[in-house]
Amino acid sequence: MLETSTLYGLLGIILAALGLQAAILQRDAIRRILAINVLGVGVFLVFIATAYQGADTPPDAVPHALVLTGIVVAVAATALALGLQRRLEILDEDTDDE
Amino acid sequence: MTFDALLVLDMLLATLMLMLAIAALHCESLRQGIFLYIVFGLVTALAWARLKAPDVALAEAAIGSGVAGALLLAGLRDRKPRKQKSLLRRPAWQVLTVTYLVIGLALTASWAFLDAQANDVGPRLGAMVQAELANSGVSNPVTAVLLNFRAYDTLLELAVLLAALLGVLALGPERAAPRAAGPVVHHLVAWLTPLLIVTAGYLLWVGAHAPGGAFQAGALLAAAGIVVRLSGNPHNGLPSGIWVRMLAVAGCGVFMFVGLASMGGGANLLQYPANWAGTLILLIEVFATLAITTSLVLVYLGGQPDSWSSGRRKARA
Amino acid sequence: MIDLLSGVLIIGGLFFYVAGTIGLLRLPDTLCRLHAVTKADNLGLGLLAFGLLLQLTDPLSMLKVLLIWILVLAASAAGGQLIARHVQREQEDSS
Amino acid sequence: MTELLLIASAALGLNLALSLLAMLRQPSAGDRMLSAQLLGTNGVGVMLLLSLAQDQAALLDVALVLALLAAVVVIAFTRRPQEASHD
Repeated sequence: MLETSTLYGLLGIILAALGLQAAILQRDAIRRILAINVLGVGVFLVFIATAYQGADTPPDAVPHALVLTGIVVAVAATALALGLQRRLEILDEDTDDE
Repeated sequence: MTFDALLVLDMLLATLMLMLAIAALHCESLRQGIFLYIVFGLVTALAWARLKAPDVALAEAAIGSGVAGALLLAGLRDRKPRKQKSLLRRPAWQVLTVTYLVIGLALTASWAFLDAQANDVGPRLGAMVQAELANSGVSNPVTAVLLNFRAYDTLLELAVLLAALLGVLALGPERAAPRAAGPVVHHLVAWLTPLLIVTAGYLLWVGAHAPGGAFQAGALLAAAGIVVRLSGNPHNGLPSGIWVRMLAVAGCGVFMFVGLASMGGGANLLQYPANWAGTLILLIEVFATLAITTSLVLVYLGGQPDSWSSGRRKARA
Repeated sequence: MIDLLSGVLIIGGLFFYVAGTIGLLRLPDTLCRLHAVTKADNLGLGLLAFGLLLQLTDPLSMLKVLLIWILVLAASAAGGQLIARHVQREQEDSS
Repeated sequence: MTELLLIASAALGLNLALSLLAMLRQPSAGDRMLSAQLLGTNGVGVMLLLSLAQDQAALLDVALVLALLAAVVVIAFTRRPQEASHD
Protein backbone atom coordinates (compact mmCIF):
# COMPACT_ATOMS: atom_id res chain seq x y z
CA MET A 1 0.00 0.00 0.00
CA LEU A 2 1.29 3.42 -0.96
CA GLU A 3 1.66 5.84 1.92
CA THR A 4 0.55 9.41 1.26
CA SER A 5 3.86 10.88 2.36
CA THR A 6 5.78 8.42 0.16
CA LEU A 7 3.68 9.32 -2.88
CA TYR A 8 4.17 13.06 -2.46
CA GLY A 9 7.81 12.72 -1.45
CA LEU A 10 8.69 10.74 -4.59
CA LEU A 11 6.64 13.18 -6.67
CA GLY A 12 8.70 16.00 -5.16
CA ILE A 13 11.94 14.27 -6.12
CA ILE A 14 10.74 13.73 -9.71
CA LEU A 15 9.64 17.39 -9.99
CA ALA A 16 12.99 18.56 -8.62
CA ALA A 17 14.78 16.35 -11.17
CA LEU A 18 12.65 17.71 -14.04
CA GLY A 19 13.33 21.27 -12.91
CA LEU A 20 17.08 20.63 -12.60
CA GLN A 21 17.28 19.03 -16.03
CA ALA A 22 15.42 21.91 -17.66
CA ALA A 23 17.46 24.51 -15.76
CA ILE A 24 20.66 23.01 -17.20
CA LEU A 25 19.44 22.25 -20.72
CA GLN A 26 17.27 25.25 -21.56
CA ARG A 27 19.02 28.21 -23.17
CA ASP A 28 16.44 30.89 -22.63
CA ALA A 29 16.82 32.91 -19.40
CA ILE A 30 13.12 33.09 -18.44
CA ARG A 31 12.68 29.38 -19.10
CA ARG A 32 15.59 28.68 -16.79
CA ILE A 33 14.05 30.88 -14.08
CA LEU A 34 10.80 28.95 -14.50
CA ALA A 35 12.74 25.66 -14.24
CA ILE A 36 14.41 26.74 -10.99
CA ASN A 37 10.98 27.56 -9.56
CA VAL A 38 9.73 24.06 -10.44
CA LEU A 39 12.88 22.64 -8.81
CA GLY A 40 12.01 24.64 -5.70
CA VAL A 41 8.45 23.33 -5.54
CA GLY A 42 9.83 19.78 -5.81
CA VAL A 43 12.11 20.33 -2.83
CA PHE A 44 9.29 21.92 -0.81
CA LEU A 45 7.10 18.92 -1.58
CA VAL A 46 9.68 16.55 -0.08
CA PHE A 47 9.74 18.68 3.08
CA ILE A 48 5.96 18.86 3.46
CA ALA A 49 5.62 15.14 2.70
CA THR A 50 7.96 14.27 5.58
CA ALA A 51 5.97 16.58 7.84
CA TYR A 52 2.72 14.74 7.06
CA GLN A 53 1.94 12.15 9.74
CA GLY A 54 -1.39 10.75 8.68
CA ALA A 55 -4.94 12.03 8.64
CA ASP A 56 -5.43 12.08 12.40
CA THR A 57 -2.11 13.43 13.73
CA PRO A 58 -1.26 17.12 13.40
CA PRO A 59 1.69 17.54 11.01
CA ASP A 60 5.18 18.63 12.04
CA ALA A 61 5.28 22.46 12.07
CA VAL A 62 9.03 22.91 11.58
CA PRO A 63 9.21 21.86 7.89
CA HIS A 64 6.11 23.99 7.24
CA ALA A 65 7.91 27.05 8.60
CA LEU A 66 11.04 26.22 6.57
CA VAL A 67 9.00 25.92 3.38
CA LEU A 68 7.26 29.24 4.05
CA THR A 69 10.67 30.87 4.34
CA GLY A 70 11.72 29.05 1.19
CA ILE A 71 8.75 30.32 -0.82
CA VAL A 72 9.56 33.95 0.01
CA VAL A 73 13.26 33.47 -0.75
CA ALA A 74 12.35 31.78 -4.05
CA VAL A 75 10.17 34.69 -5.14
CA ALA A 76 12.90 37.16 -4.14
CA ALA A 77 15.44 35.24 -6.23
CA THR A 78 13.00 35.05 -9.15
CA ALA A 79 12.48 38.81 -9.04
CA LEU A 80 16.22 39.50 -8.98
CA ALA A 81 16.86 37.05 -11.82
CA LEU A 82 14.11 38.63 -13.92
CA GLY A 83 15.59 42.06 -13.21
CA LEU A 84 18.99 40.85 -14.44
CA GLN A 85 17.46 39.34 -17.57
CA ARG A 86 15.71 42.65 -18.29
CA ARG A 87 19.04 44.44 -17.96
CA LEU A 88 20.60 41.97 -20.42
CA GLU A 89 17.73 42.59 -22.80
CA ILE A 90 18.35 46.37 -22.66
CA LEU A 91 22.12 45.88 -23.19
CA ASP A 92 21.43 43.59 -26.19
CA GLU A 93 19.28 46.25 -27.73
CA ASP A 94 21.98 48.88 -27.30
CA THR A 95 24.57 46.74 -29.07
CA ASP A 96 22.09 45.96 -31.86
CA ASP A 97 21.60 49.64 -32.52
CA GLU A 98 25.31 50.32 -33.05
CA MET B 1 -14.43 3.89 0.88
CA THR B 2 -13.07 7.10 2.38
CA PHE B 3 -9.57 5.91 1.76
CA ASP B 4 -10.22 5.07 -1.87
CA ALA B 5 -11.54 8.52 -2.69
CA LEU B 6 -8.54 10.12 -1.01
CA LEU B 7 -6.15 7.92 -2.96
CA VAL B 8 -7.90 8.86 -6.21
CA LEU B 9 -7.55 12.54 -5.31
CA ASP B 10 -3.87 12.06 -4.45
CA MET B 11 -3.13 10.27 -7.71
CA LEU B 12 -4.99 12.96 -9.66
CA LEU B 13 -3.11 15.79 -7.99
CA ALA B 14 0.21 13.98 -8.52
CA THR B 15 -0.50 13.28 -12.21
CA LEU B 16 -1.67 16.85 -12.78
CA MET B 17 1.42 18.31 -11.14
CA LEU B 18 3.73 16.11 -13.21
CA MET B 19 2.00 16.87 -16.49
CA LEU B 20 1.79 20.59 -15.75
CA ALA B 21 5.47 20.77 -14.80
CA ILE B 22 6.58 18.97 -17.98
CA ALA B 23 4.25 21.05 -20.15
CA ALA B 24 5.27 24.35 -18.49
CA LEU B 25 8.97 23.59 -18.91
CA HIS B 26 8.93 22.30 -22.47
CA CYS B 27 6.05 23.87 -24.41
CA GLU B 28 6.76 25.92 -27.56
CA SER B 29 5.40 29.27 -26.42
CA LEU B 30 6.91 30.85 -23.33
CA ARG B 31 3.69 32.75 -22.61
CA GLN B 32 1.82 29.49 -22.46
CA GLY B 33 4.60 28.06 -20.29
CA ILE B 34 4.10 30.85 -17.75
CA PHE B 35 0.36 30.32 -17.85
CA LEU B 36 0.86 26.60 -17.18
CA TYR B 37 3.21 27.45 -14.32
CA ILE B 38 0.48 29.56 -12.70
CA VAL B 39 -1.95 26.63 -12.99
CA PHE B 40 0.81 24.42 -11.57
CA GLY B 41 0.88 26.79 -8.58
CA LEU B 42 -2.89 26.39 -8.14
CA VAL B 43 -2.64 22.58 -8.12
CA THR B 44 0.36 22.80 -5.77
CA ALA B 45 -1.76 24.85 -3.36
CA LEU B 46 -4.33 22.01 -3.46
CA ALA B 47 -1.56 19.51 -2.68
CA TRP B 48 -0.45 21.58 0.33
CA ALA B 49 -4.08 21.69 1.51
CA ARG B 50 -4.31 17.91 1.11
CA LEU B 51 -1.10 17.45 3.14
CA LYS B 52 -2.54 19.57 5.98
CA ALA B 53 -0.22 22.50 5.44
CA PRO B 54 -2.71 25.39 5.25
CA ASP B 55 -0.05 28.00 6.05
CA VAL B 56 1.97 26.86 3.06
CA ALA B 57 -1.17 26.63 0.91
CA LEU B 58 -1.98 30.27 1.71
CA ALA B 59 1.54 31.38 0.82
CA GLU B 60 1.52 29.30 -2.38
CA ALA B 61 -1.85 30.68 -3.46
CA ALA B 62 -0.71 34.26 -2.85
CA ILE B 63 2.96 34.13 -3.84
CA GLY B 64 3.57 30.96 -5.84
CA SER B 65 0.81 31.43 -8.34
CA GLY B 66 -0.15 35.10 -7.86
CA VAL B 67 2.89 37.33 -7.36
CA ALA B 68 5.40 35.03 -9.10
CA GLY B 69 3.02 34.73 -12.07
CA ALA B 70 2.69 38.50 -12.35
CA LEU B 71 6.48 38.85 -12.09
CA LEU B 72 7.10 36.28 -14.85
CA LEU B 73 4.54 37.98 -17.11
CA ALA B 74 6.27 41.32 -16.50
CA GLY B 75 9.59 39.64 -17.35
CA LEU B 76 8.09 38.30 -20.57
CA ARG B 77 6.92 41.79 -21.53
CA ASP B 78 10.50 43.05 -21.23
CA ARG B 79 11.23 41.04 -24.36
CA LYS B 80 10.93 42.77 -27.68
CA PRO B 81 8.50 40.73 -29.79
CA ARG B 82 10.99 40.22 -32.62
CA LYS B 83 13.35 38.58 -30.16
CA GLN B 84 11.01 35.96 -28.74
CA LYS B 85 13.36 33.11 -29.41
CA SER B 86 11.90 29.73 -30.11
CA LEU B 87 13.19 26.69 -28.31
CA LEU B 88 16.90 26.29 -28.94
CA ARG B 89 17.88 22.64 -28.97
CA ARG B 90 21.11 21.35 -27.56
CA PRO B 91 23.12 18.55 -29.17
CA ALA B 92 21.90 15.06 -28.29
CA TRP B 93 24.98 14.06 -26.32
CA GLN B 94 24.51 16.99 -23.93
CA VAL B 95 20.84 16.18 -23.44
CA LEU B 96 21.59 12.52 -22.79
CA THR B 97 24.48 13.17 -20.38
CA VAL B 98 22.53 15.68 -18.31
CA THR B 99 19.39 13.54 -18.30
CA TYR B 100 21.24 10.43 -17.12
CA LEU B 101 23.07 12.38 -14.43
CA VAL B 102 19.82 13.91 -13.21
CA ILE B 103 18.10 10.50 -13.20
CA GLY B 104 21.00 9.12 -11.16
CA LEU B 105 20.67 11.97 -8.70
CA ALA B 106 16.90 11.46 -8.44
CA LEU B 107 17.33 7.72 -7.82
CA THR B 108 19.87 8.40 -5.07
CA ALA B 109 17.57 10.96 -3.49
CA SER B 110 14.61 8.55 -3.68
CA TRP B 111 16.67 5.82 -2.04
CA ALA B 112 17.67 8.23 0.74
CA PHE B 113 14.07 9.39 1.18
CA LEU B 114 12.63 5.85 1.31
CA ASP B 115 15.38 4.74 3.67
CA ALA B 116 14.73 7.69 5.97
CA GLN B 117 11.02 6.84 5.97
CA ALA B 118 11.60 3.16 6.72
CA ASN B 119 13.92 3.95 9.66
CA ASP B 120 11.71 6.64 11.14
CA VAL B 121 13.01 6.67 14.71
CA GLY B 122 13.75 9.32 17.29
CA PRO B 123 11.77 12.37 18.34
CA ARG B 124 10.58 14.91 15.82
CA LEU B 125 11.19 18.62 16.25
CA GLY B 126 7.45 19.03 15.85
CA ALA B 127 6.89 17.32 19.22
CA MET B 128 9.23 19.81 20.88
CA VAL B 129 7.34 22.67 19.22
CA GLN B 130 4.04 21.34 20.57
CA ALA B 131 5.53 20.98 24.05
CA GLU B 132 6.86 24.55 24.15
CA LEU B 133 3.96 26.16 22.27
CA ALA B 134 2.38 27.58 25.43
CA ASN B 135 5.52 29.66 26.09
CA SER B 136 5.79 31.10 22.58
CA GLY B 137 3.17 33.85 22.88
CA VAL B 138 1.10 32.50 19.96
CA SER B 139 -0.93 29.32 19.47
CA ASN B 140 -0.28 28.67 15.77
CA PRO B 141 2.76 26.34 15.79
CA VAL B 142 4.04 27.56 12.40
CA THR B 143 4.02 31.20 13.54
CA ALA B 144 5.70 30.11 16.79
CA VAL B 145 8.52 28.44 14.82
CA LEU B 146 8.89 31.35 12.40
CA LEU B 147 8.89 34.22 14.88
CA ASN B 148 10.02 32.68 18.11
CA PHE B 149 11.80 29.31 18.04
CA ARG B 150 13.61 29.89 14.76
CA ALA B 151 13.39 33.67 14.57
CA TYR B 152 16.93 33.83 13.17
CA ASP B 153 15.72 32.18 9.98
CA THR B 154 12.98 34.73 9.53
CA LEU B 155 15.26 37.67 10.26
CA LEU B 156 17.72 36.41 7.66
CA GLU B 157 14.90 35.78 5.23
CA LEU B 158 13.86 39.42 5.50
CA ALA B 159 17.51 40.29 4.92
CA VAL B 160 17.55 38.14 1.76
CA LEU B 161 14.44 39.92 0.51
CA LEU B 162 16.06 43.28 1.23
CA ALA B 163 19.23 42.18 -0.60
CA ALA B 164 17.19 41.12 -3.64
CA LEU B 165 15.40 44.47 -3.55
CA LEU B 166 18.71 46.36 -3.44
CA GLY B 167 19.92 44.26 -6.36
CA VAL B 168 16.85 45.11 -8.44
CA LEU B 169 17.04 48.80 -7.52
CA ALA B 170 20.67 48.88 -8.66
CA LEU B 171 19.68 47.70 -12.15
CA GLY B 172 18.24 51.01 -13.32
CA PRO B 173 14.87 52.69 -13.77
CA GLU B 174 11.53 50.94 -13.40
CA ARG B 175 9.60 49.20 -16.17
CA ALA B 176 7.29 51.37 -18.23
CA ALA B 177 3.85 51.51 -16.62
CA PRO B 178 0.95 49.88 -18.50
CA ARG B 179 -1.32 52.37 -20.21
CA ALA B 180 -4.45 53.52 -18.39
CA ALA B 181 -7.09 50.80 -18.26
CA GLY B 182 -10.67 50.92 -19.45
CA PRO B 183 -13.70 51.17 -17.14
CA VAL B 184 -14.06 47.40 -16.59
CA VAL B 185 -10.55 46.98 -15.22
CA HIS B 186 -10.94 50.16 -13.19
CA HIS B 187 -14.09 48.91 -11.49
CA LEU B 188 -12.62 45.46 -10.94
CA VAL B 189 -9.51 46.99 -9.39
CA ALA B 190 -11.62 49.45 -7.39
CA TRP B 191 -13.33 46.71 -5.43
CA LEU B 192 -10.57 44.09 -5.62
CA THR B 193 -7.99 46.32 -3.94
CA PRO B 194 -9.92 47.00 -0.71
CA LEU B 195 -10.83 43.30 -0.48
CA LEU B 196 -7.18 42.34 -0.86
CA ILE B 197 -6.21 44.83 1.86
CA VAL B 198 -8.93 43.68 4.29
CA THR B 199 -8.06 40.01 3.72
CA ALA B 200 -4.37 40.81 4.28
CA GLY B 201 -5.19 42.50 7.58
CA TYR B 202 -7.34 39.56 8.60
CA LEU B 203 -4.58 37.03 7.76
CA LEU B 204 -2.02 39.06 9.70
CA TRP B 205 -4.31 39.09 12.73
CA VAL B 206 -5.32 35.41 12.71
CA GLY B 207 -1.69 34.38 12.18
CA ALA B 208 -1.27 34.25 15.96
CA HIS B 209 -3.71 31.39 16.44
CA ALA B 210 -4.59 30.03 12.98
CA PRO B 211 -2.86 29.69 9.59
CA GLY B 212 -1.80 33.09 8.28
CA GLY B 213 0.80 35.65 9.20
CA ALA B 214 3.21 38.21 7.85
CA PHE B 215 4.21 36.49 4.60
CA GLN B 216 0.73 35.73 3.41
CA ALA B 217 -0.50 39.19 4.40
CA GLY B 218 2.49 40.86 2.76
CA ALA B 219 1.98 38.91 -0.46
CA LEU B 220 -1.72 39.87 -0.62
CA LEU B 221 -0.94 43.54 -0.01
CA ALA B 222 1.71 43.33 -2.71
CA ALA B 223 -0.90 41.83 -5.04
CA ALA B 224 -3.03 44.89 -4.30
CA GLY B 225 -0.12 47.16 -5.27
CA ILE B 226 0.45 45.11 -8.44
CA VAL B 227 -3.18 45.34 -9.64
CA VAL B 228 -3.20 49.08 -9.00
CA ARG B 229 -0.05 49.29 -11.10
CA LEU B 230 -1.55 47.06 -13.80
CA SER B 231 -4.59 49.32 -14.04
CA GLY B 232 -2.22 52.03 -15.29
CA ASN B 233 -2.12 54.08 -12.10
CA PRO B 234 1.42 55.46 -11.81
CA HIS B 235 1.28 55.66 -8.02
CA ASN B 236 1.10 51.93 -7.21
CA GLY B 237 -0.02 52.67 -3.66
CA LEU B 238 3.41 53.11 -2.13
CA PRO B 239 4.30 56.31 -0.26
CA SER B 240 6.92 58.49 -1.89
CA GLY B 241 10.50 59.45 -1.17
CA ILE B 242 12.13 58.56 2.10
CA TRP B 243 9.06 56.71 3.43
CA VAL B 244 9.34 53.89 0.91
CA ARG B 245 12.93 53.27 1.93
CA MET B 246 11.98 53.38 5.60
CA LEU B 247 9.24 50.82 4.99
CA ALA B 248 11.57 48.54 3.01
CA VAL B 249 14.04 48.31 5.90
CA ALA B 250 11.39 48.41 8.66
CA GLY B 251 11.05 44.59 8.78
CA CYS B 252 14.73 43.92 9.41
CA GLY B 253 15.07 47.04 11.52
CA VAL B 254 12.28 46.38 14.02
CA PHE B 255 13.23 42.69 14.19
CA MET B 256 16.84 43.53 15.03
CA PHE B 257 15.78 46.21 17.48
CA VAL B 258 13.54 43.79 19.38
CA GLY B 259 16.29 41.16 19.30
CA LEU B 260 18.91 43.54 20.67
CA ALA B 261 16.49 44.96 23.26
CA SER B 262 15.90 41.44 24.56
CA MET B 263 19.68 41.14 24.96
CA GLY B 264 19.61 44.33 27.03
CA GLY B 265 17.21 42.56 29.39
CA GLY B 266 19.83 39.87 30.03
CA ALA B 267 18.45 37.24 27.65
CA ASN B 268 19.97 35.96 24.40
CA LEU B 269 19.49 37.63 21.03
CA LEU B 270 15.83 37.24 19.98
CA GLN B 271 14.85 35.50 23.22
CA TYR B 272 11.71 37.40 24.17
CA PRO B 273 10.45 37.68 27.75
CA ALA B 274 7.60 35.14 27.97
CA ASN B 275 4.82 37.51 29.01
CA TRP B 276 5.70 39.99 26.25
CA ALA B 277 6.21 37.44 23.48
CA GLY B 278 2.73 37.74 21.95
CA THR B 279 2.89 41.54 21.71
CA LEU B 280 6.45 41.58 20.39
CA ILE B 281 5.62 38.95 17.75
CA LEU B 282 2.65 41.02 16.55
CA LEU B 283 4.84 44.15 16.43
CA ILE B 284 7.49 42.36 14.36
CA GLU B 285 4.86 40.84 12.09
CA VAL B 286 3.21 44.19 11.34
CA PHE B 287 6.51 45.71 10.22
CA ALA B 288 7.58 42.53 8.43
CA THR B 289 4.29 42.65 6.48
CA LEU B 290 4.92 46.26 5.46
CA ALA B 291 8.51 45.48 4.46
CA ILE B 292 7.51 42.40 2.45
CA THR B 293 4.79 44.38 0.66
CA THR B 294 7.12 47.26 -0.17
CA SER B 295 9.88 44.95 -1.38
CA LEU B 296 7.58 42.83 -3.56
CA VAL B 297 5.93 45.87 -5.18
CA LEU B 298 9.32 47.52 -5.80
CA VAL B 299 10.82 44.38 -7.37
CA TYR B 300 7.68 44.13 -9.51
CA LEU B 301 8.40 47.67 -10.76
CA GLY B 302 11.78 46.22 -11.77
CA GLY B 303 13.95 49.17 -10.78
CA GLN B 304 13.99 52.58 -9.17
CA PRO B 305 10.58 54.26 -9.36
CA ASP B 306 10.56 57.23 -11.73
CA SER B 307 9.62 59.52 -8.85
CA TRP B 308 13.02 58.88 -7.21
CA SER B 309 15.14 59.90 -10.15
CA SER B 310 13.01 62.66 -11.63
CA GLY B 311 14.95 65.25 -9.65
CA ARG B 312 18.26 63.97 -10.97
CA ARG B 313 16.98 63.64 -14.52
CA LYS B 314 15.76 67.24 -14.49
CA ALA B 315 19.16 68.37 -13.20
CA ARG B 316 20.89 66.60 -16.11
CA ALA B 317 18.54 68.11 -18.67
CA MET C 1 -32.33 15.54 6.02
CA ILE C 2 -29.84 18.41 5.89
CA ASP C 3 -27.15 16.00 4.74
CA LEU C 4 -29.39 14.79 1.95
CA LEU C 5 -30.21 18.31 0.80
CA SER C 6 -26.60 19.45 0.83
CA GLY C 7 -25.58 16.24 -0.95
CA VAL C 8 -28.08 17.00 -3.71
CA LEU C 9 -26.84 20.59 -3.95
CA ILE C 10 -23.20 19.49 -4.15
CA ILE C 11 -23.93 16.92 -6.84
CA GLY C 12 -25.95 19.55 -8.72
CA GLY C 13 -22.95 21.86 -8.47
CA LEU C 14 -20.69 19.15 -9.87
CA PHE C 15 -23.08 18.71 -12.79
CA PHE C 16 -22.71 22.37 -13.76
CA TYR C 17 -18.95 22.23 -13.42
CA VAL C 18 -18.84 19.28 -15.81
CA ALA C 19 -21.25 21.07 -18.15
CA GLY C 20 -18.89 24.06 -18.21
CA THR C 21 -15.94 21.86 -19.13
CA ILE C 22 -17.90 20.08 -21.84
CA GLY C 23 -18.88 23.49 -23.19
CA LEU C 24 -15.22 24.43 -23.27
CA LEU C 25 -14.39 21.22 -25.11
CA ARG C 26 -17.24 21.14 -27.62
CA LEU C 27 -18.50 24.61 -28.48
CA PRO C 28 -17.27 26.03 -31.80
CA ASP C 29 -15.71 29.43 -31.02
CA THR C 30 -14.23 31.37 -28.14
CA LEU C 31 -17.19 33.64 -27.48
CA CYS C 32 -19.64 30.70 -27.31
CA ARG C 33 -17.27 28.91 -24.97
CA LEU C 34 -17.04 32.07 -22.89
CA HIS C 35 -20.79 32.10 -22.49
CA ALA C 36 -20.96 28.42 -21.50
CA VAL C 37 -18.07 28.59 -19.07
CA THR C 38 -19.04 31.73 -17.16
CA LYS C 39 -22.66 30.70 -16.77
CA ALA C 40 -22.23 27.05 -15.90
CA ASP C 41 -19.18 27.45 -13.77
CA ASN C 42 -20.60 30.06 -11.45
CA LEU C 43 -23.83 28.20 -11.03
CA GLY C 44 -21.67 25.16 -10.20
CA LEU C 45 -19.74 26.98 -7.51
CA GLY C 46 -22.98 28.58 -6.27
CA LEU C 47 -24.76 25.26 -5.71
CA LEU C 48 -21.61 23.81 -4.18
CA ALA C 49 -21.29 26.79 -1.83
CA PHE C 50 -24.91 26.47 -0.69
CA GLY C 51 -24.48 22.75 -0.17
CA LEU C 52 -21.47 23.47 2.04
CA LEU C 53 -23.25 26.32 3.86
CA LEU C 54 -25.82 23.83 5.18
CA GLN C 55 -22.97 21.83 6.75
CA LEU C 56 -21.33 24.79 8.49
CA THR C 57 -22.17 26.05 11.97
CA ASP C 58 -19.65 28.84 12.49
CA PRO C 59 -21.10 32.18 11.24
CA LEU C 60 -17.68 33.52 10.21
CA SER C 61 -17.07 30.47 8.01
CA MET C 62 -20.51 30.88 6.45
CA LEU C 63 -19.74 34.52 5.73
CA LYS C 64 -16.46 33.49 4.09
CA VAL C 65 -18.14 30.92 1.83
CA LEU C 66 -20.71 33.52 0.73
CA LEU C 67 -17.97 36.08 0.16
CA ILE C 68 -15.99 33.60 -1.95
CA TRP C 69 -19.02 32.93 -4.12
CA ILE C 70 -19.83 36.62 -4.63
CA LEU C 71 -16.18 37.32 -5.36
CA VAL C 72 -15.95 34.61 -8.01
CA LEU C 73 -19.23 35.79 -9.55
CA ALA C 74 -18.03 39.37 -9.83
CA ALA C 75 -14.55 38.41 -11.01
CA SER C 76 -16.03 36.13 -13.62
CA ALA C 77 -18.43 38.79 -14.88
CA ALA C 78 -15.64 41.34 -15.21
CA GLY C 79 -13.20 38.71 -16.48
CA GLY C 80 -15.69 37.59 -19.14
CA GLN C 81 -15.91 41.16 -20.36
CA LEU C 82 -12.12 41.54 -20.43
CA ILE C 83 -11.61 38.27 -22.25
CA ALA C 84 -14.25 39.15 -24.85
CA ARG C 85 -12.53 42.49 -25.43
CA HIS C 86 -9.15 40.78 -25.69
CA VAL C 87 -10.50 38.27 -28.24
CA GLN C 88 -12.04 41.10 -30.25
CA ARG C 89 -8.77 43.03 -30.28
CA GLU C 90 -6.79 39.98 -31.36
CA GLN C 91 -9.21 39.44 -34.23
CA GLU C 92 -8.80 43.08 -35.27
CA ASP C 93 -5.04 42.75 -35.04
CA SER C 94 -4.94 39.65 -37.19
CA SER C 95 -7.33 40.95 -39.86
CA MET D 1 -20.91 12.85 4.34
CA THR D 2 -17.11 12.94 4.37
CA GLU D 3 -17.05 10.24 1.70
CA LEU D 4 -19.35 12.24 -0.54
CA LEU D 5 -17.19 15.33 -0.06
CA LEU D 6 -14.02 13.41 -0.91
CA ILE D 7 -15.57 11.79 -3.97
CA ALA D 8 -16.88 15.19 -5.06
CA SER D 9 -13.44 16.75 -4.66
CA ALA D 10 -11.87 13.93 -6.67
CA ALA D 11 -14.51 14.46 -9.38
CA LEU D 12 -13.77 18.19 -9.44
CA GLY D 13 -10.07 17.38 -9.66
CA LEU D 14 -10.81 15.24 -12.72
CA ASN D 15 -12.84 18.10 -14.16
CA LEU D 16 -9.87 20.38 -13.58
CA ALA D 17 -7.67 18.00 -15.58
CA LEU D 18 -10.24 17.90 -18.39
CA SER D 19 -10.50 21.68 -18.65
CA LEU D 20 -6.73 21.82 -18.78
CA LEU D 21 -6.83 19.39 -21.68
CA ALA D 22 -9.42 21.59 -23.37
CA MET D 23 -7.07 24.51 -22.99
CA LEU D 24 -4.10 22.67 -24.45
CA ARG D 25 -6.20 21.72 -27.49
CA GLN D 26 -7.15 25.31 -28.29
CA PRO D 27 -4.27 27.51 -27.29
CA SER D 28 -5.57 30.89 -28.47
CA ALA D 29 -5.10 33.70 -25.97
CA GLY D 30 -8.81 34.12 -25.23
CA ASP D 31 -9.34 30.41 -24.62
CA ARG D 32 -6.34 30.31 -22.37
CA MET D 33 -7.73 33.00 -20.11
CA LEU D 34 -11.12 31.40 -20.26
CA SER D 35 -9.73 28.14 -18.97
CA ALA D 36 -7.71 30.11 -16.42
CA GLN D 37 -11.00 31.29 -15.00
CA LEU D 38 -12.52 27.83 -15.15
CA LEU D 39 -9.45 26.32 -13.49
CA GLY D 40 -9.57 28.98 -10.80
CA THR D 41 -13.20 28.27 -9.94
CA ASN D 42 -12.44 24.55 -10.02
CA GLY D 43 -9.55 25.02 -7.62
CA VAL D 44 -11.71 27.10 -5.28
CA GLY D 45 -14.35 24.33 -5.36
CA VAL D 46 -11.84 21.59 -4.50
CA MET D 47 -10.42 23.75 -1.71
CA LEU D 48 -13.90 24.32 -0.21
CA LEU D 49 -14.71 20.60 -0.35
CA LEU D 50 -11.35 19.66 1.19
CA SER D 51 -11.92 22.20 3.94
CA LEU D 52 -15.05 20.40 5.04
CA ALA D 53 -13.83 16.85 4.33
CA GLN D 54 -10.63 17.28 6.35
CA ASP D 55 -12.34 19.54 8.89
CA GLN D 56 -9.84 22.37 8.42
CA ALA D 57 -11.55 25.75 8.63
CA ALA D 58 -8.31 27.44 7.55
CA LEU D 59 -8.74 26.08 4.03
CA LEU D 60 -11.68 28.47 3.63
CA ASP D 61 -9.15 31.29 3.91
CA VAL D 62 -7.03 29.58 1.26
CA ALA D 63 -10.08 29.35 -1.01
CA LEU D 64 -10.71 33.06 -0.44
CA VAL D 65 -7.12 33.92 -1.32
CA LEU D 66 -7.31 31.71 -4.43
CA ALA D 67 -10.47 33.48 -5.56
CA LEU D 68 -8.85 36.90 -5.03
CA LEU D 69 -5.66 35.94 -6.82
CA ALA D 70 -7.56 34.39 -9.73
CA ALA D 71 -8.98 37.87 -10.39
CA VAL D 72 -5.47 39.35 -10.13
CA VAL D 73 -4.12 36.82 -12.64
CA VAL D 74 -6.94 37.53 -15.12
CA ILE D 75 -6.08 41.25 -14.96
CA ALA D 76 -2.36 40.51 -15.35
CA PHE D 77 -3.06 38.39 -18.44
CA THR D 78 -5.37 40.82 -20.20
CA ARG D 79 -3.23 43.93 -19.73
CA ARG D 80 -0.89 44.87 -22.52
CA PRO D 81 2.32 46.89 -22.30
CA GLN D 82 2.31 50.58 -23.12
CA GLU D 83 4.03 50.24 -26.48
CA ALA D 84 1.13 48.28 -27.91
CA SER D 85 -1.46 51.00 -27.35
CA HIS D 86 -3.11 51.97 -30.61
CA ASP D 87 -6.68 52.50 -29.61
